[in-house]
Amino acid sequence: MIDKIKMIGFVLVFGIFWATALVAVDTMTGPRIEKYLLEKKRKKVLEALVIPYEKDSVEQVFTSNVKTEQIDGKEIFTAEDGSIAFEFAGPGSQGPMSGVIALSPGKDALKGIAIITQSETPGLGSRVLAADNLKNFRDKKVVPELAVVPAGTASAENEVDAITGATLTSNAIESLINKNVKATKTLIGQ
Amino acid sequence: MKWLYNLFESSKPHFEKRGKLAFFKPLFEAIEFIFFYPPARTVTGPHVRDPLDIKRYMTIVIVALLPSICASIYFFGPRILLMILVSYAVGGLVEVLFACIRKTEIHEGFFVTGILFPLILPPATPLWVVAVGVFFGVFFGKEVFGGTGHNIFNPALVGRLFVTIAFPTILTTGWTAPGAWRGAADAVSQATPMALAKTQAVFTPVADLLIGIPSGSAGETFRLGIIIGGIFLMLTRVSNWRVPISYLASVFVMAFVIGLFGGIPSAGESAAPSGFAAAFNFGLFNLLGGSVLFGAMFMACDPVTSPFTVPGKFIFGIGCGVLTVLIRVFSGYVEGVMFSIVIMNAFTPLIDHIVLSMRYRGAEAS
Amino acid sequence: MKFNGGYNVMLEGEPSTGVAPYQKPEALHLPLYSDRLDFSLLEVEDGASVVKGQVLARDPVNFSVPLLAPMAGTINLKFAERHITIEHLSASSDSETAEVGDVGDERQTLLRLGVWSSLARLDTNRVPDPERTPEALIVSVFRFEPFLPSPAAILKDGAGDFVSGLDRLHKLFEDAAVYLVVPESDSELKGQLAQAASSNSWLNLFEVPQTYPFDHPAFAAQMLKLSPKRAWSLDVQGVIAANQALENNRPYTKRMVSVGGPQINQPCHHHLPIGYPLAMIIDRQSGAECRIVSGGVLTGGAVAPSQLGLDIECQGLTVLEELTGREILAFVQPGFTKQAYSKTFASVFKPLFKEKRTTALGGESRPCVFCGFCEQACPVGIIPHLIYRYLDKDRPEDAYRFKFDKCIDCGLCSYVCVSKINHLKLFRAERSRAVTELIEG
Amino acid sequence: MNLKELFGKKGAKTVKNGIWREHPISSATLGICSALAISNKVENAIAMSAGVIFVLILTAIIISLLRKIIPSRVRIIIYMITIAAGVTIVDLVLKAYFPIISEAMGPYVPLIITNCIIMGRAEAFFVQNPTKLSLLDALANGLAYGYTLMAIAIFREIFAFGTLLGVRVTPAGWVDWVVLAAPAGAFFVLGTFLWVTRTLAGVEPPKKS
Repeated sequence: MIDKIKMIGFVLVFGIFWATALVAVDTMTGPRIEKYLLEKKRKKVLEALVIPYEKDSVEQVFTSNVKTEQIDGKEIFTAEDGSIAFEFAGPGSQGPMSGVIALSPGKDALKGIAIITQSETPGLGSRVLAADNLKNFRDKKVVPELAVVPAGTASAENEVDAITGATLTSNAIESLINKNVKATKTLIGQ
Repeated sequence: MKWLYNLFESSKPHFEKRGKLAFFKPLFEAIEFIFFYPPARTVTGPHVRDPLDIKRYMTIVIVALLPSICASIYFFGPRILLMILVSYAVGGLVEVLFACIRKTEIHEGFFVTGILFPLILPPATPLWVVAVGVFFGVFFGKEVFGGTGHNIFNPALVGRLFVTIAFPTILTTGWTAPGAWRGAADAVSQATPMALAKTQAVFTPVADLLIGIPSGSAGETFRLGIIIGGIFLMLTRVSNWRVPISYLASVFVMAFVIGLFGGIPSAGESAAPSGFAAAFNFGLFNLLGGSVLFGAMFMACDPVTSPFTVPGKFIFGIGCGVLTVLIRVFSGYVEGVMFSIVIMNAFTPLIDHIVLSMRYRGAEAS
Repeated sequence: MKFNGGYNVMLEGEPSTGVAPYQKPEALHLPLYSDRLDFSLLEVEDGASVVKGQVLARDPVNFSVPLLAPMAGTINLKFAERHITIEHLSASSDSETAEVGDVGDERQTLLRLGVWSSLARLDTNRVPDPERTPEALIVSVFRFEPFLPSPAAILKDGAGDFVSGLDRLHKLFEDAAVYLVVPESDSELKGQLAQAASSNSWLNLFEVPQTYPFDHPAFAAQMLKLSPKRAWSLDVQGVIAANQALENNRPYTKRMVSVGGPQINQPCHHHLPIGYPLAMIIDRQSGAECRIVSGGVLTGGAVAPSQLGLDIECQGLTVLEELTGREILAFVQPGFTKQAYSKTFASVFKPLFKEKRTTALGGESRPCVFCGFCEQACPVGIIPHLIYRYLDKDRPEDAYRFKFDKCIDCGLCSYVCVSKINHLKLFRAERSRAVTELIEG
Repeated sequence: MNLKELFGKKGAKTVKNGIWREHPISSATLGICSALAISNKVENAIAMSAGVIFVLILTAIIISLLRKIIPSRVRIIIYMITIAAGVTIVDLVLKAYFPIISEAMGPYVPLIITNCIIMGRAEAFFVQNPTKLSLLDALANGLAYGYTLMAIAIFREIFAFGTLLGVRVTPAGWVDWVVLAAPAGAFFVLGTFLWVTRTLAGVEPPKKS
């Protein structure tokens, strides 16, 4: 009996000691972690809205250029020129994908896209989502729909060139954009 | 041939136990025995033996591949010859090194791997990728398992799989149009029939597929030649007909069923064609398009990596066929032959085990 | 009945059914050993004179079966190791045969006159116990393995003896059923046998395709679902000898022996006494190095150079040339002259022909590649390469789990093997181990 | 310099065993999971090794100090608490100060808890030996884990990204071996590593029953 009490007592003391230590570490690191996560999201929003920022000036650029509002629990970021940005998530070709889509003030064309997470085939599908390639999506019409067409054949205002060998990822991002743009437009009543 | 014989005889002492080159004895013997058979006799009964040996057995496979090899050179230029050369050189090096270190004979299985590997690559594959792939295939696909006869996966497919996931860009863009090497200065890249069907719902006509007009892996485009070679292999009993036939039949049936239920990819807004005729065409396209024929005739039926029991062979073939169509229709990849065969290779011991335990159910250990 | 597998090895030099004239030898050299027997108990002394049918030695392990003197003469034990030589042979008539003791029961007669040692138990292939009785007796009337004596040659003028011999054995073995293994094709002989079978309910014909090894008694026992423990086999000569022993008290000392193979000038049958000098019957074509195989070329054993005369169990001799040369690029030659199990040689375009074979292994030993030829050729439907793998790993219990006990040692799996694996050798070693264990345990 | 002079006879043996003869990865096949996942970049490998070494040392100190008063029935729980706390600290610190590395390592930092090397050494060594020896053992095993991870990571980073610690080391026209960036590629590298080190160290393969 005494053994058992000793045992429980030891575990208790031991646990409390570590719990205290962990709380201390958490208090020390917590604010930094939160700040980092917020900054990361803001960076992506700025990227999608094509607003330039410096490494150290994310917070300042964001607060001075972007207004955040909540519509039905979804965050809509509005830039000064009237263009809006919103987060999206959905299935890619190999796994889930998430990011930020920005629409032009007229809400009929893409302003830009930024990817937060993706799991496309490295070197293949992921090339579609590389920042350089995402530039090709800028200013493309989403009315009636954005279309990804075989490489070298884009001509109309709503067409984007696909990357050879990565057609499936291109198709996935195309349908994600169209779906999310439509949903958001209904949400904001346009 | 007398001079050659004398040459071998005179250089033999160097490779004996005390000789300077004793390490390379397996290589020397392999080369010698290619030209002059070892004077091996039977010791106990049976006192006479069938004249077929592994060397000829493997040679027959290469003979069956000749139409495909010739067609690939015709379509894609002498570059293919270089690819074959690199494949043999690098793969042979691995094989010889292992044999020398292990002090065993050099086994003939590599003759087939070395020629199969370049034939399942896109024709514009850089030579160094061929070298990396065949090195990997022979090393990890065969030698680490203990060499010919002990491997679980088809070495050529292991190599192909490795380069596919290692160099996806190269391996998915190396499709040059057949015959283009003679005209344009730069080889023209062209989407394969399977990619066209999956992304744009464009189905290449059957006649084109048979002759080899659309692009594809080096050895898979001239499908008439593959059919001839495959039938030759089955007739000579080197490949067991059960695997290729059940594979091809199940691909057709599976694609037909999927076609009947409207699984045919469609371009843009227009609804997918449906109905009996469309399903039949979809089945036929799946049977001939891509590398199903090549895979069924030359890769799946590899006796070492497919089940040895008769029902097992059917199960294996049907498994390959079903997986191939499922991967083609429902996955992110346009072609599923390679994956399906490798997956079924992994199931081979299990299939054999189940078939045997059912066949010998009542049997008790004595 | 369905027959799977089997294959006829097409070897040049099949013995004709004619019997070569008998030439009187200088001396007889009787080996004291044979495939199954070992006559370690000598009953004669050096220099003694013997009469025909006298017991020279006995095998103490196998129920004291005797080695009988085929002719009268003088014994010389020193002429050759493990041989009894009979010199100064005198032409003897039947009246001069050894004295017959009291005529015991018929089994003792068969034992004493040297017939019993021709019987074999199907499960162990050993000489059966004279105290026991089989449920069935299987007699194979045809042999497809190259080259064993053709029953047609033996039965040319002994068909009557054969049928009455069967009748006597049937009665001796307390109404045991007798099965005759005969080929499917019709022949005069088969007609006679069918007639005998129709009038005797105990006599059954078992028809098989004319393919090796469907003539094997153990195969017949399996197909007929007879217990191999209770079935015995006897060859055609043994049946005739049994009849003559029981009817005329004649000792079984002369055999019909076939001599064939690519190296023999005139392949034919010989009717010879045991111990007949081998040198006198092997009429070779050339001086090339040769191997003499006793029994069929698939299952028989090579005759040692030290063996001088016919041993007691020898049925046929096949002479093969030993391989000496080295073939150049054999694996890419079309192969119009090579008979093969697979269809990988151009000879498939030619009608069947008999090939002049040597003892060539035909390739190099390699690991199994699971080509499946052994399974296709196997007549009893087992998977030889699987069983080989287990036996090679010294796991016999697994081999028996996959029906190794059905194997009849026909040797076809080893014959067709692409990787030149000798399954037969390992299978036989395991079987003899199992038999020894059975007897000792 | 001599190991024996430095650490004494027992200490030298402990260090040698940990670093080479009883190498935790190649001889005991422990810690494979993280070795496969976190060896794609040298940067990550360093962070992971540092994390593991930190937790190992922490565990070694605490367990060996308390080894005489830990009730044997709850010792596993005690190990767990110690390891888990150490890992949480590492995780939080990484998240706060090295967020990019933390993201690259994903769930594998919390999974250090299940790294069998730590648990294994705690049970096999720390709980039975004085603090000084335990510290040496922890260091040796941590180093062994670290250099293995580094060796694999150097190979993988060069081939899979063409860089070393983020600096481009490959010639122009280099094509990345994408497969080596994925855990599947790590299997091949780790397998070959095990094969080579086991052959060199003379580790016998387990006998078949």
